[in-house]
Amino acid sequence: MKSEPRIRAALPEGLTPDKLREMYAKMVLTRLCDDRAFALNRQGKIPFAATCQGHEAVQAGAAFALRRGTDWLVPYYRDTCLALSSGVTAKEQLMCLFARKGDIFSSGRQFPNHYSVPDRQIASISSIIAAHVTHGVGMALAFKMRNEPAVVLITFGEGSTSEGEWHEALNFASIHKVPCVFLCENNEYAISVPQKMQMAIQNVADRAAGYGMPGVICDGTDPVVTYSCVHEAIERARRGDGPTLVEAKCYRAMSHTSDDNQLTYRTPEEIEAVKTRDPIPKFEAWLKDRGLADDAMFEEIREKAQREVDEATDWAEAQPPPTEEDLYTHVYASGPLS
Amino acid sequence: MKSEPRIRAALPEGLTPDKLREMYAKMVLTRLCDDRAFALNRQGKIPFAATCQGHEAVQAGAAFALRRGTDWLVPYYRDTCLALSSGVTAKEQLMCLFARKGDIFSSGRQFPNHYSVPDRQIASISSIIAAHVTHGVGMALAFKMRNEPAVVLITFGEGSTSEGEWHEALNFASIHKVPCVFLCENNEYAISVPQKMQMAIQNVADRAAGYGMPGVICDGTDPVVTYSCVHEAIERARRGDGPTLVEAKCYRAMSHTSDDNQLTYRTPEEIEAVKTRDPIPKFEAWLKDRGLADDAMFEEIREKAQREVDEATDWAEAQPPPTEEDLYTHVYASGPLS
Amino acid sequence: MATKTVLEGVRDALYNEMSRDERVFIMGEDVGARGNVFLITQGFMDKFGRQRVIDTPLAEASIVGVAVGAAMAGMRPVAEIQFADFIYPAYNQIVGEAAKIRYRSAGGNTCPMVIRTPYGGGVRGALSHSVSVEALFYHVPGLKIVVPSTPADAQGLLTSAIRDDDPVMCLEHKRTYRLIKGEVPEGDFTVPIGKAAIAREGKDLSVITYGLMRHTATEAAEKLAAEGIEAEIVDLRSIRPMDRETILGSVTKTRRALIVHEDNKFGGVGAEVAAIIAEEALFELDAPIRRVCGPDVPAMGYAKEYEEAFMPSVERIATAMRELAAY
Amino acid sequence: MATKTVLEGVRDALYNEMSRDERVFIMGEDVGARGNVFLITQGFMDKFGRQRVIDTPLAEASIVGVAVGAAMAGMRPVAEIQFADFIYPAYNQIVGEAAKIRYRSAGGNTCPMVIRTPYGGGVRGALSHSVSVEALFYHVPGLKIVVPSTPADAQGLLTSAIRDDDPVMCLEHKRTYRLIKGEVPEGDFTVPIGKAAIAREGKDLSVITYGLMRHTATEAAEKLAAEGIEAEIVDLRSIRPMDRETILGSVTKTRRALIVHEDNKFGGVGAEVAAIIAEEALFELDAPIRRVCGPDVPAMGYAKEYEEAFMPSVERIATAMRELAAY
Ligand SMILES: Cc1ncc(C[n+]2csc(CCOP(=O)(O)OP(=O)(O)O)c2C)c(N)n1
Ligand SMILES: Cc1ncc(C[n+]2csc(CCOP(=O)(O)OP(=O)(O)O)c2C)c(N)n1
Ligand SMILES: [Mg+2]
Ligand SMILES: [Mg+2]
Repeated sequence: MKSEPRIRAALPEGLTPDKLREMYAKMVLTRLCDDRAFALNRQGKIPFAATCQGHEAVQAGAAFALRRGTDWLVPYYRDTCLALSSGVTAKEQLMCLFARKGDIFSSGRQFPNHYSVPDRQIASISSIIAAHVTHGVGMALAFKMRNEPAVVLITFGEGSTSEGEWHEALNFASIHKVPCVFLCENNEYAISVPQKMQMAIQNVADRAAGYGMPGVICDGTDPVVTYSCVHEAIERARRGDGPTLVEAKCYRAMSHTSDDNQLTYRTPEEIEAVKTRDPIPKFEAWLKDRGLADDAMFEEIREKAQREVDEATDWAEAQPPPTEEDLYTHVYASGPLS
Repeated sequence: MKSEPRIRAALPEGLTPDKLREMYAKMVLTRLCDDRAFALNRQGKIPFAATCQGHEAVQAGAAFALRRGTDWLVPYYRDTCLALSSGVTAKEQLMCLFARKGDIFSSGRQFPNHYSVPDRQIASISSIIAAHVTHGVGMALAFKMRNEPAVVLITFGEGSTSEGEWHEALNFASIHKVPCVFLCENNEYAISVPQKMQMAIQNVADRAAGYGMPGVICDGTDPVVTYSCVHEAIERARRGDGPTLVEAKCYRAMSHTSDDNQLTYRTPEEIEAVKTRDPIPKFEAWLKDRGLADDAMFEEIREKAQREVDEATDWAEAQPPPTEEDLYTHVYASGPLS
Repeated sequence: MATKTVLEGVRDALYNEMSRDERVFIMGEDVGARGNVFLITQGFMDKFGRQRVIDTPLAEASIVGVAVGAAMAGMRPVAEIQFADFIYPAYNQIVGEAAKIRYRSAGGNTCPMVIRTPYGGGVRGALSHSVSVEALFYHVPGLKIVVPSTPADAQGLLTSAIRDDDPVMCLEHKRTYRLIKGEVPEGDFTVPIGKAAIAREGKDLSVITYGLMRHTATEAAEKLAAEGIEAEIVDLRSIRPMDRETILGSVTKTRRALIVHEDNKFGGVGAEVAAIIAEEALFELDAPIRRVCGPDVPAMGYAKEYEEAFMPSVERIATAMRELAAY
Repeated sequence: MATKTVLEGVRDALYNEMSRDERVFIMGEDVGARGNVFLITQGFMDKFGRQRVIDTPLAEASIVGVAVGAAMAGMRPVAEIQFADFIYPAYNQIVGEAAKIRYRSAGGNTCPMVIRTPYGGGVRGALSHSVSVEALFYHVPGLKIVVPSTPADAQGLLTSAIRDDDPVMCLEHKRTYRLIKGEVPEGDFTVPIGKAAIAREGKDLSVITYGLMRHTATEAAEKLAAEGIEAEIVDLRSIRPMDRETILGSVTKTRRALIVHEDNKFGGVGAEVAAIIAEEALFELDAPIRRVCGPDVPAMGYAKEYEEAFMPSVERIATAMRELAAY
């Protein structure tokens, strides 16, 4: 192994070898949770699963760019790795898959991955695409009004940028220079619709100019590159210099969700081709190349993660479901009928 | 006078000296209609008036760029000169001011200037800002599907570009390369809100890049320049090369409408300053400079227009209002309750 | 007569109308190569071409807004909203624009278009794939709203909707798509907008309902028949215009009215049904009007338990029927 | 007690709450330098600063959406929609988001915010500045909706709304702004959300109404008093939650119910009022329920004649009252 101090000097600001290994561990944990979700779905134990395979690098990179305990995350439904890298545990993740009463995100009310973890600065979202983007801006506005140091990271797919609300959010944010970062996870598809049918441009980042904010493109299969871009954007926002639109180019390794069948709109060749872009082996090579980890360490991390996911699965499955009375809670602060 | 053929060679494609004088006449007719509307409002004869003073040049220029009888116009509420230059008569204009039953735009149902003149290719709009922009795109889509040569001109203020629907319209239009032109009449205000509070950019045209379409800026106080830009954009669309965003820089000479008071948000200096940009004397100088008209001709045009407006006013005022039964017409094709 | 599912009824209406009338086209998310998320338009792109089966960007306001413009220009667009929960961003275009175009232009412009969307729960669609939206639109003059519950009605009402000269919303209960099978007339046929159907005749009480609940209520009625109570089931089919005559005719006959819908109770479509009866047949009633509806909570949850507690069940409906009959 | 207009009541509620609570701020179109198009927030920008009186871009979805986010982050935003007709683009944020945040996160996130908007006709606002929107929202669990009609209620209900821990829509009838004057308590006070008011006591029939129509109906009642008919006027004040007890109490006393609103009849708020009575007090009634409402046409037109034909008048209401009393 090369000596770590020399490596550290070459790492982007804020990243240490330990953090890089933790990042890797989160990507692996996410992959195993993702695989588990689809396995449970096939077994008929859960009705629905959404994958983030192909997005792990951008999400891990972005999550580590946040100042934990301060910055807020307003994610979208594909952000399993962002959530697991921001303090959500495997148990919590499995509880939402099983829609148990104790699911801390929604008490089993929402689809999986619709996080809400205020104590870890993650905001609630619905499934309605792009509706959360203005929320992130509003949160950032609040932090600015209160002179708090928090920055808000708002994520979405490239398809989401077609929605009018997305436009309104970026426009408002740039006028008021609120401390937020817009992160587009561009996987080139909105369910079956390829990017060229969604927009007449190559790069979502090109939309930034229309709001007078910087637009940055990064390789979303590389967590370190994504980290750097998002980190820079976040610190820029924290300094009061306004929002940035970051576009991370990644891909979707599987069908949109367990309800979709990508074979209806993607060629087998394309499906094979994206598999070669898997960010996990790519990051392994990067770490090994720099002497920051070796196969034994990867194996250890993987085994630990597997144990975690197995335990979480058994535990979550055994938890009680909601009851009929739970239907009526949290309608209003004052009760079901106010 | 210089010999007309020489001048003609220097004129933009499609413009003749006669057309230029007609353009001028429409600007004058519009100004007189506008003044009349405010006079009637002050007299308590009509409850509402919206001005287009400061916008006459962009509107006259754009109207003459349309292929009459073929191209469609989807205007907004400030487009008196566009309408009068596209075949709407002074009588029709006054009928809508008085909200008479015979008002061909809406039978007295809508605010003034909410045109709907299908036989002259003008589409119905509501007062809901930017809601008409997707309609123009849909009309263009229809023309494309039917292989018709029509192009659609869609107009709006710079404030309207903040609406999500505006974004969605431009995005759709550029993906499908539908034959339309987006014309922004940028007068720097949305009621009281100055441009810098509406967007973090200098030019609305900068938004075009986000849709992969050309963005063109022109001096909206010059009808010939506006004509050229809009003409080029329209013919580009007609060739199947897709939409263009044209931004015409103009100004608002008065309060937003008869219900507004610009003194609450504009300085007296600013109000004075915009008056110097009046497109009508500017165009007079241009015409005289090229020997295309002289003061006597201007006087004649003005007198004719004044007679037209006076007659139209008397006539329209004398027309019958709607009756209670008219409330129930045109709810459904099949009648009031279908 | 052929036996079809509701989904096939929808597909056949679309297919036939597109074949019959060049002005008809479809636009929506994933309607092209994917053939719609429920596979309703599978094969349409190959048959009718990309121009008439348009995969739109992910932007509902423009799906409806562009369709409105195309309709104004003489086409007959069928705009699809992938799930009813995603119709909210298009609300302005539907309520503020489509519904008012004919009226505001005094007939100068018109807006003959269809907005189709799958709605309703019972498929583990969770908070944002289960909503009922009829009550958010049925108050709006200028719109028509149909809610078919059988394959024949799905095909016949959608065909009528496409041929209608005004904007029509076609709300299809997604649970019925593959669950409900039934006989459908061969060839070209329509079901008129604005006419309810007597799904089951009975003399002891009237159940006024629509959508999936027509089937749940019918099941409850069969149960009660075994106990000697004969319920009449009125399937509204059209929410706007609403068939007052059929409602009042049935209620006047049975003298008891139970209204059933899956949507939340307060301010739901059942409110207007109750109001119509209370205005026009109050003294014909031998019992108070009763409503069995979804609870007044913001959404149907993901967990099975939430869904079951939300959806009016055969048992809940049967109990209400029994009580009403015994009143 | 001071005498104020409704507009002053609204302004004072905003001013006092902004003074009292740093978390309260206002955002909307033209609320800053212009001081709102009705001059409600005149002087606020100078007093509270640009940061707390935000002139937004012309984009309603973001006005509400940004406010939702700020509320989730602990602020108490008051989002203004300039005219109710422009609320449609924000429908997704109100119905799909604000109303569901508490429920969907099982209390993890909340959305304490106010959406205020002037609505209603009678001011020559034409097709797009006259609409009543209450029926488009009152069906939505998770929202509260108040519709004050007097200066004291305007101030007291808006104050309650701002202090409420959930999203509240405050619909202000624009015709009442300067027309309606009345006594308002001094100092800090609130009017509770969810409680109707008996605007006038009477024994012969109940008129259930709200908004501007409270005043029109009261005028009609005064007329009828001269003829010996004493009408009770129930001003709902809150549309959701709705005060069932007061409605049922009044109706049970007078045995006759007339519902009056300016909004279109079919599927309007009156439908739910009628349904509640028909469910719970059917046998207490001596006459069918009756509704006097706006006609079922898409909008109120610009011409005076349209407006007059649309708005329920003192005469129309008085006639209905007379007929109902004589039934
Ligand atoms: C308003 C709305 N419209 C449609 C959908 C259905 N839908 C869910 S995900 C999706 C595609 C999203 O694409 P993108 O934003 O690129 O994100 P990705 O799934 O590719 O990560 C669609 C159309 C939705 N959830 N919300
Ligand atoms: C959806 C909607 N929101 C708000 C308004 C109120 N309003 C009418 S005109 C206007 C300003 C429009 O500004 P701009 O688009 O720049 O056009 P201009 O009036 O300057 O020509 C506003 C806010 C409206 N009519 N519709
Ligand atoms: Mg994508
Ligand atoms: Mg402007």
